[in-house]
Amino acid sequence: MLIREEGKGEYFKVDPDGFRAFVRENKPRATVSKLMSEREAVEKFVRDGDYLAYDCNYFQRGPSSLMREVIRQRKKRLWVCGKFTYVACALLVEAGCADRVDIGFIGFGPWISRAVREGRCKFFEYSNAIMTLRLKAGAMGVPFLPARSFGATSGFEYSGCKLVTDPYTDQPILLVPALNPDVSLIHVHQADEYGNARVFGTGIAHQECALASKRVILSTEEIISTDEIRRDPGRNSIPHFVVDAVVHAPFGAYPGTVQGYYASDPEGIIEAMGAMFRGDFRDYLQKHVYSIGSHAECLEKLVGAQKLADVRRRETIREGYGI
Amino acid sequence: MLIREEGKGEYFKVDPDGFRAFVRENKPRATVSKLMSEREAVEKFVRDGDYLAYDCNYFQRGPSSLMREVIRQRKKRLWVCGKFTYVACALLVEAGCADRVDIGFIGFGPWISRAVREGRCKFFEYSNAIMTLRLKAGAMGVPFLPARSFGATSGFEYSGCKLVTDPYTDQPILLVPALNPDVSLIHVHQADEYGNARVFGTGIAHQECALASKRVILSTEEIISTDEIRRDPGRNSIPHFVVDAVVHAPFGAYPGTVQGYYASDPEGIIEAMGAMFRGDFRDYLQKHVYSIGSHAECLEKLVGAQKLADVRRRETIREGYGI
Amino acid sequence: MSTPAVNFSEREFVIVQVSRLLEAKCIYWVGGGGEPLASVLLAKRTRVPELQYLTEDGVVAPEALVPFDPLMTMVASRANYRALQWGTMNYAADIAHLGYVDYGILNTLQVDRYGNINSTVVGKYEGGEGRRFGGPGGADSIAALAWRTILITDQHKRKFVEKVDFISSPGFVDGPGARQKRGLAAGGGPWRVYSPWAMFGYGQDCQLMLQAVAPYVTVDQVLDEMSFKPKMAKKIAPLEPPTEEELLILRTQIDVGGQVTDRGRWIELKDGKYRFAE
Amino acid sequence: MSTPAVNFSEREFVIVQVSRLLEAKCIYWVGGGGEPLASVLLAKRTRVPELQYLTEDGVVAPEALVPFDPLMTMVASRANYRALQWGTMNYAADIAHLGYVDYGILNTLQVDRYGNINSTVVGKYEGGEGRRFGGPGGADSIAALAWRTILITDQHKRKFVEKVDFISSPGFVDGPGARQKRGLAAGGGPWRVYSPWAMFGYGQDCQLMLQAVAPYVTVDQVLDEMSFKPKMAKKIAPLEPPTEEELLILRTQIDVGGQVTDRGRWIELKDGKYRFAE
Repeated sequence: MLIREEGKGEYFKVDPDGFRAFVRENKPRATVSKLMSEREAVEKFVRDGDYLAYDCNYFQRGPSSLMREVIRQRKKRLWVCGKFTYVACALLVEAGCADRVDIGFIGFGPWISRAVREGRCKFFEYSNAIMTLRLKAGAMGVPFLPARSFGATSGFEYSGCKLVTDPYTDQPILLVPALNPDVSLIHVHQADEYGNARVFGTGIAHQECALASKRVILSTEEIISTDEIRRDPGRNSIPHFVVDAVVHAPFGAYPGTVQGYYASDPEGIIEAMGAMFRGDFRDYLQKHVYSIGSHAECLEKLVGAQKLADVRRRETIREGYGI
Repeated sequence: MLIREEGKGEYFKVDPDGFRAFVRENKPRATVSKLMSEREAVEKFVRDGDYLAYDCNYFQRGPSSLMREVIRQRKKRLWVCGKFTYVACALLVEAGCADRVDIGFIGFGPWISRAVREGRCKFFEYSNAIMTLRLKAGAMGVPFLPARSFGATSGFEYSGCKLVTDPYTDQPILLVPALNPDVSLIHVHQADEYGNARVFGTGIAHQECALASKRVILSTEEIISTDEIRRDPGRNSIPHFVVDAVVHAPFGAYPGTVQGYYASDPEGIIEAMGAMFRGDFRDYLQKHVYSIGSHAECLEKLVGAQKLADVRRRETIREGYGI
Repeated sequence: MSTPAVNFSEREFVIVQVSRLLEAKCIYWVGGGGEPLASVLLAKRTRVPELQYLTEDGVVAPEALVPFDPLMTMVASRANYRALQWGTMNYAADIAHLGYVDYGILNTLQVDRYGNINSTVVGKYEGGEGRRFGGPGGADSIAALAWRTILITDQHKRKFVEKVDFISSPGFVDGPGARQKRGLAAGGGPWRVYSPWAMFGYGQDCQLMLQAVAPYVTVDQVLDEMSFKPKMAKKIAPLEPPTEEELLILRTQIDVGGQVTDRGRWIELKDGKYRFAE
Repeated sequence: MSTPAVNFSEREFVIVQVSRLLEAKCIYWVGGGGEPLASVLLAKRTRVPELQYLTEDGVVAPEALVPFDPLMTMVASRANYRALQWGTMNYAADIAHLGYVDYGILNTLQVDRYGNINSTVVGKYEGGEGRRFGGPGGADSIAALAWRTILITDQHKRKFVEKVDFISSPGFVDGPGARQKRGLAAGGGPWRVYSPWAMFGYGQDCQLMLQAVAPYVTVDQVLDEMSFKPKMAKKIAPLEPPTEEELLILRTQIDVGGQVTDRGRWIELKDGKYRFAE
């Protein structure tokens, strides 16, 4: 199984044994309540220099309130998993929180080239599915997984992937390096206080992200009882023992949607996208992050009861969302 | 990524490109009804010499009625995926249908050594999880997957696995060859006539098995409408386009259980296990397979309404089974 | 029931062209939004209601409720309504690895002679000097794993280039056999490129070939808006204009706000001929 | 509340011993049925109701409804009742790969000096001359991936052998470092072996070490039922007998039909001493 070619991109260290040792020492197996505020969760579990992943994005069932908290706490030198995303990476880089991004798809605009030229951020090239495959490798506790895509791209050269000879078919095959983020932020529909959680509808890689990460902060629309969790175990995709913090965050994906719960707020989305295309997030960050103390305050002062009722009302589809 | 050691066991050919070509030519994408009798399904889709997989086993949500039909049709030279199983492999080998078995766990007894000595069957050594990982590789369309078990066993030497040097950590790591069975038999709780299917409760590898196989025969407790399938898409784990035949088989796992639907029949289980430990399946096969024309006849003549009502009644747990 | 339209945009034209290719017996993997998804939704509402498609978030064959809120083409309840299955991104990739995706439908920034796709950078990659875009997203997997890809782009010199500045998603790379040498599956690759002015295919040599043009442009106009000279089919066919029925559905049901279609120039039918409106 | 039992079987003894080790702050992966599962269920019903375990079919932390029908220890509704999650076999393996499984509990046919487990063949493997058994099942994954394994077997010369005829599931293979050389994760490996007569641990040299014996046998009796001489702990401790309370729960709630426990010899308390019943 010879290595034929290797990307020259720096990649987050592959260390399955280190992950196991971390789990053994640090992850509580017992069912203990992990309910806490977003401030406490981010203070405790997001550290400067961390590799940070989030599931979905700022507009689609993403941990938007947690992202704003990360920015509010002015975390530094984050390395971010930038797949399937519109504005989240731009926000994190422009706010000075992130200086490395692995790209699947990120919302573009003048900010990227500027960040590169000014040396504020490095970008490494993958694709959406290759990034979720890296998380899957991380979630399986193995150092790599094979795939039959990406080998024929320019991105390969700027990635951590390798092209090897498959010992079974003697053909070239791509390997992707496992990704085990230091911390991940995941927004879910329902969780109990221990972190047993449910996501309804389609998803990007919530289970992979939760299993692969050393520390996991969940925000959840609803806190449900463990009794309810046990009533329908087939609905549960995240087990409590991988979770470190559970933040009760109704409308936590705002301005985005949570399938079956509420629609997106087009105004809020246009506001964020507009900032990105202008290449200037200062006003956006000031208004939505720095001048606000918490997600609850954001809902109260910026969004308002009327709009919250409106996004709920506009989400007319309930079928399949367990409600 | 040097090969350090290789098992010397024969293994079913790894050929992801061949699988793709087969799918392109042979799998119908359109939603066409695939409802048929077990006889027709097995006649059409199980061929002498096939690699055959089944999900679960003869006692636990397995395709027991389909297995009996395979034996009834006296299929020959099957190579069987023998994981997590009590009597199924014994039945298939002793009935003269199978001559190769990949072992995870199979119900043992005098029959195995006799079959080896008489040259009637070859056994190749894996473990349950390694066999389901092989199916997962097959279901991902890749030639192999890595794992951090099995390398330190004697079974490794009699398997198709390889120990290579991981190019990311420089440590030894096991590769398992992908398994793409020619045909698989899967028993599910609910399916529509096209093959969109639901399984409730825990499972072994129903989704992997369905995706990995060239031909798939589903038997199902219930036929439900596609409308119902579309009402709760998060419950569906098998998509129609991987399925070739849908057999309506209430009590299709008999004498086994289907979680949430009916309990096992301890008498039926003891009868089969007894035959295995005695090493003589002749009476069992005569009574349960050869003297009976169909699953419906089996239920009617051998099992009877009373016992069927009884196994249903004894399955008191409904929570979580979508009913 | 099939009245040639008298007035339509370039985007509407291309969406209609692609929608007419789509068949019930195939499975499509559709890039996230824009013209590809509009083409699929139009086909479902005109000719093939049973059409099945996947998107990156692992939705299988939904019966989407249009129109969508801005950007809400995935992980959103109207887009994923009444699917046969709700999966995840890795699940979509598995299905495609297995060969179940007949066609991928994509749009792009740049395409080259060998059908390679650039959605990463125009200009030099290193040093941040080029103009940077968002990356391949799901397109790399689609371009690698679907049996055939249908690409949609605009007809501009800067979009049809001899060699893309960066291969974000693979076409035929640099010729026959190149995909497999880089680890991709056998078979597969580019099949059609549609612009609002023309339709291209590929020859045995894996090179782009002009096959048809829109009724409001000439072959020379198309070639003028390319940075290289493509191969030419023996006979350049005309592309049929949209019908009023197709446009009505597209405008009133699918792209109500005009987010997708309301760009590019407008075409009108005047004196029996299609031409750009003034 | 803790009355030493006056009458119990060898199997009951060993199940009770193992059940007493189990803690709420750990996750256990339990082999399919038999003594391992009985030990876990007993611990849940005596000391640690919140005990969490997995089985091969991907069930996470069920609140099983005992007793079970024969063989119905997995993919069965009573065994999987009110779990925190229902998964699959590959899911269980993922959880274990990640290091979340503190202990695996297994039984076996044969164990050797280095804790290797044979459940495949007694005698020669090739040619079908040996007596063949069912294979590793899930035990290989458990033995490879749990941080520590607890093994249960009977005290017989043919079960404690210098070198197993076939390594179905790995112990320390042939000494320190051997697991990693064969692709297994760092750390992990055998921790305890329980027979109805004795408890063994392992030293730094990865070799089996006798640590404690049952009150109804002597050290010499134990050694007589081994094909090799194990290392000896400095002090051989006594194993505490079951209590009446433990046995009552085991007999009336868990193994009602005696399928698991009603094998092996019986022990009785007579004249203040435990001994084999006649």
